[in-house]
Amino acid sequence: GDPRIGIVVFPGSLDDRDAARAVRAAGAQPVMLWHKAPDLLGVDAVILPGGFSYGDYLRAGAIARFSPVMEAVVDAARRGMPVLGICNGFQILCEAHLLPGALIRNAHRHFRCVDQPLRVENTSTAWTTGYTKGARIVVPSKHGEGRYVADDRTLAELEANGRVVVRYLERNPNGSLHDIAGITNEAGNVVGLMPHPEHAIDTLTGPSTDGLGFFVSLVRSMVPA
Amino acid sequence: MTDTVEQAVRTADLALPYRELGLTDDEFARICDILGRRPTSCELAMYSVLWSEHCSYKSSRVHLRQFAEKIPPSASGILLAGMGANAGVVDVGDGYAVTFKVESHNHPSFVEPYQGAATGVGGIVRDILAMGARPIAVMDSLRFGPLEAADTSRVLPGVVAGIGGYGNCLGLPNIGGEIAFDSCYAGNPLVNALCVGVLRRDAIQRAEAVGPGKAVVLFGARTGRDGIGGASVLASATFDENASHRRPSVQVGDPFTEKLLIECCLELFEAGVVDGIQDLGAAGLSCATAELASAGGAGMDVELDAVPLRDESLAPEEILMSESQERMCAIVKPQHLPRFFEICEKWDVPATVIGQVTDTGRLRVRWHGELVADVPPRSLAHEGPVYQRPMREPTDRMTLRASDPSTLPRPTTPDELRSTVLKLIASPDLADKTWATEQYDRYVLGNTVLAMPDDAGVLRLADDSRRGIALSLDGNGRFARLDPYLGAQLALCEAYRNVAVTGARPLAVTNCLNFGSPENPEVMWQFAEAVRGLADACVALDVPVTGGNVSFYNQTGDVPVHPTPVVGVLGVFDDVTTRVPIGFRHAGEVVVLLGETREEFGGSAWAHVVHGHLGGIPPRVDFDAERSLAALMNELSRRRLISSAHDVSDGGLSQALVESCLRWGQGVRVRLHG
Amino acid sequence: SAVARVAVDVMLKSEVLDPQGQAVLGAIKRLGHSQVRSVRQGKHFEIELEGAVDDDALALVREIAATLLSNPVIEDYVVRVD
Amino acid sequence: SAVARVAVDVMLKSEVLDPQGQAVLGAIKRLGHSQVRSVRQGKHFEIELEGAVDDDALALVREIAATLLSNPVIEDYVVRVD
Repeated sequence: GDPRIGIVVFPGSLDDRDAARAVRAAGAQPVMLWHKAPDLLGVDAVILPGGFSYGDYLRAGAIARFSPVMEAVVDAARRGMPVLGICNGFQILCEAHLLPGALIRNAHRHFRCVDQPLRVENTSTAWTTGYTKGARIVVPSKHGEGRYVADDRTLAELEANGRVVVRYLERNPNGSLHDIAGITNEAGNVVGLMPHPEHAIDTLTGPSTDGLGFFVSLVRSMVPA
Repeated sequence: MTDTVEQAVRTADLALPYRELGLTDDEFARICDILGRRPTSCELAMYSVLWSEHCSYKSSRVHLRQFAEKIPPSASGILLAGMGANAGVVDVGDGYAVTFKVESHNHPSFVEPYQGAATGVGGIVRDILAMGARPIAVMDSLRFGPLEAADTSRVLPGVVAGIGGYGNCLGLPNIGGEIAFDSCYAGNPLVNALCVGVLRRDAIQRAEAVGPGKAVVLFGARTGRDGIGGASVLASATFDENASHRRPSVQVGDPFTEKLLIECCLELFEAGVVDGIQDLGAAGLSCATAELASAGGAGMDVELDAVPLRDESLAPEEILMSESQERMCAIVKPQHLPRFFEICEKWDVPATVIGQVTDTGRLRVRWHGELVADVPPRSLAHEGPVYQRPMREPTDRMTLRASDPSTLPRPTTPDELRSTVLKLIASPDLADKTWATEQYDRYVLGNTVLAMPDDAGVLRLADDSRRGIALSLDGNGRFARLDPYLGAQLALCEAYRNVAVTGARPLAVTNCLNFGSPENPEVMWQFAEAVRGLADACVALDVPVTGGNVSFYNQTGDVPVHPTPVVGVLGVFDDVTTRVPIGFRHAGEVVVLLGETREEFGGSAWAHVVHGHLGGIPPRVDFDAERSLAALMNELSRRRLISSAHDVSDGGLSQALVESCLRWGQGVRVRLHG
Repeated sequence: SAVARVAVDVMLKSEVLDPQGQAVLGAIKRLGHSQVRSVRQGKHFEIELEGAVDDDALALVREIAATLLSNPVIEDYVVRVD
Repeated sequence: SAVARVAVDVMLKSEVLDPQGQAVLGAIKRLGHSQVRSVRQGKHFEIELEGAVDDDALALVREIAATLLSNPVIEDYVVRVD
């Protein structure tokens, strides 16, 4: 049948329904995973959606990282399961050390919601095979703590190994180093990005359909050619 | 030493600080009549806040009746719940109903801008939730003192950050509103927040307690000393030893807890375990229990000891008065309690049975086993004092109207016209507001079709349906200052037109009336005229009022703010893909001006910005023209004959053309005939 | 020249709701540290001034703390020399 | 039973840009206090535990500070007995 993609729901998750809509639009079946259970219900991939998982108190994603479901997500990620962290999800992946660096308060100290131009720079991750390298896409970006920072060694490693998946174009919305909007781990199965591809799947309700590629790429890699 | 009912009978002539709590001698005498004795300190606290202007509408009720008396023809077909409910409910077809309301949080936003605005959003969202609806969007109408005033740089960023901070964390898209500036709002910011929710038309929840034996359940956040105001005077009046540190504190919001409360309530409604529900807003627990018991025509016994507290030192009066946020009160059949608690447990929402519905027709409150309140709930919630306040036309009305703006020097040369246009678009009211609106999440929930800077916020109601709704929130101070009757009508026309311009059919109205002190006869005259104007206009445009809010005492010393009616209009789309945005998109498109242009500068942005003038009479209202324009726009959009449209209001044609160019960076060439 | 280092801690007033502290306490309890009774979260400032840590410097920091670093409506502050 | 009160200050590592601290410094300078050289803003936690302030209590707070209250990638922490 269709691939089953898990969507983790924390108490403060907000874009979980949006992620489910995008998964359905890509032809897969969304499976909502409640944060209190350490069980991924046999899904083929997992999405950590946007939102304020625990009201983003202390640090965005700092508390969600310790919820039972994250133990299962970290194990699955280590075994190669595709994991996509969107906005708050990216923050949680960094807090859980599945991805290097950290997301901190925007340099201009405000929450900002804009239609953000990005360049897709790595098209070999589980979530980006559907894009052409160097493609310019426009996807909503909405967050208050999205400034990506890491030490020089990590930045150099990310750049050298092409692990920057998407980079901000034209206007850097938060002060991220190297205009980094999204990165992947060495194996290419775990991707985290601050912009929201699930909000760019239908021109009636979004700036473009440029975000569909993240979900279609995953589905295509699941369904035998 | 607690002041019990028994104590009240024994010490009949104990002096109570009722004046400090805002009650007049007559009001206090009437309370003694109702009870047949002096009130206990808890009863006095409850009457003082439930009979306040804010809760009882005592100065406005006689005028607000017009909304129920002058009923537009379409009302019976679409109104599923009207004025009395927390928020009106409108049938929008396909089995969907929509509830929407705008409320003010002006005074708290001056004291603590961030928390005042944040708790304003939280409060209106709970009103919508209490109707049984899923909140789906918010809007905000804000008014501040002059942009360059020192205090504005304190209030403005705090309010915008509070609305964004709370709304974004709740996961509710902000789809529109307005920001305006005027010296009269210095010291009196107006923060009006609107929320809209959607529900199945057969799933409306009632705010009533019916059926003796049912449980009264308080759930949500714990109760603290938030926003207690007068009651702490009472608490110290009962000679409590550590009364010294009892300072009334600001209401502080926790959006994360409210998000849990929303999801929890919706699951409780779905499970059918809620027989009645009321949110805890102004006057907290005392208002919720009184309204539930009064609406249900039943009685209620409440045990204050059962209320989960954040601070164990709270006195009974303070527990009844506390305005701690993110709390709801539900009426639950005993056999449904296990399932009720199970759902609350899932969402980590504390829930406690604090009482029972009875058939005594009395609201009885116990503390440490003693009866501290025994009152008829109707006298608290629905039979407060009603005043026919004296009214007098403002003395400056004639001189103001005589100061005719048409004599003001106008631009005659191209350069003068050019500099006038530049001056207008740079003025605070008309300048671009992206710096504020991009602090709000417009995308969450994925159903936002149009938002700022479009004329109305437009939402798709569900993934599998093309039905959509449009909302616009508009107000004006200058027109209403010149003529409150016409000003209120112009506010409605602007919101009505903003909705129609997107192609939606305007359906219903909510309003928030911001005025000075009702004890000022001139303000009371302005208020009565504004209500009369709005009620007449609703009939003329055939859009019923479903509910609203009155905010009095917006003044500095005895100088009131401009009379500021803020009006929200809800419209509906049969097919939301026919919506029409603003903005010139493609070169070669023809620009058509619809409607008649008249020489009308009274209260205009031009007179205000260029000449600092406020005088004359506001523009004429033509309801037939508004209705035919709306019908025309509806048909043009359904036939997809136009690519964009924009209403002409503040700043006139010049501002409309500039905004249409700036939206997508296009230019325009205009020939002005004659 | 000497550099004075002064710290300011700004906390919510005790009766004001502290959602952050509650969220952190909840997480600590879920990690099994049941002996933790309460957590309050506020802001910590480290200020460096020219010159020695004398009364003037402390008075200046106190003024800054009262007007800029804390919101007197809902917060209290404490000044400490590091 | 005795209650131990322990404070934890969490600050951004010095090499990480601290716009909040810079915004506060800018405001202080505009108020004319030129002798203030730098301001850094972080988080202050006040934790209450059952029992006395002994090595175990301090070790527990240190573990909580390292795993939950601070993110070692970007922040340092200091534990202080109040």
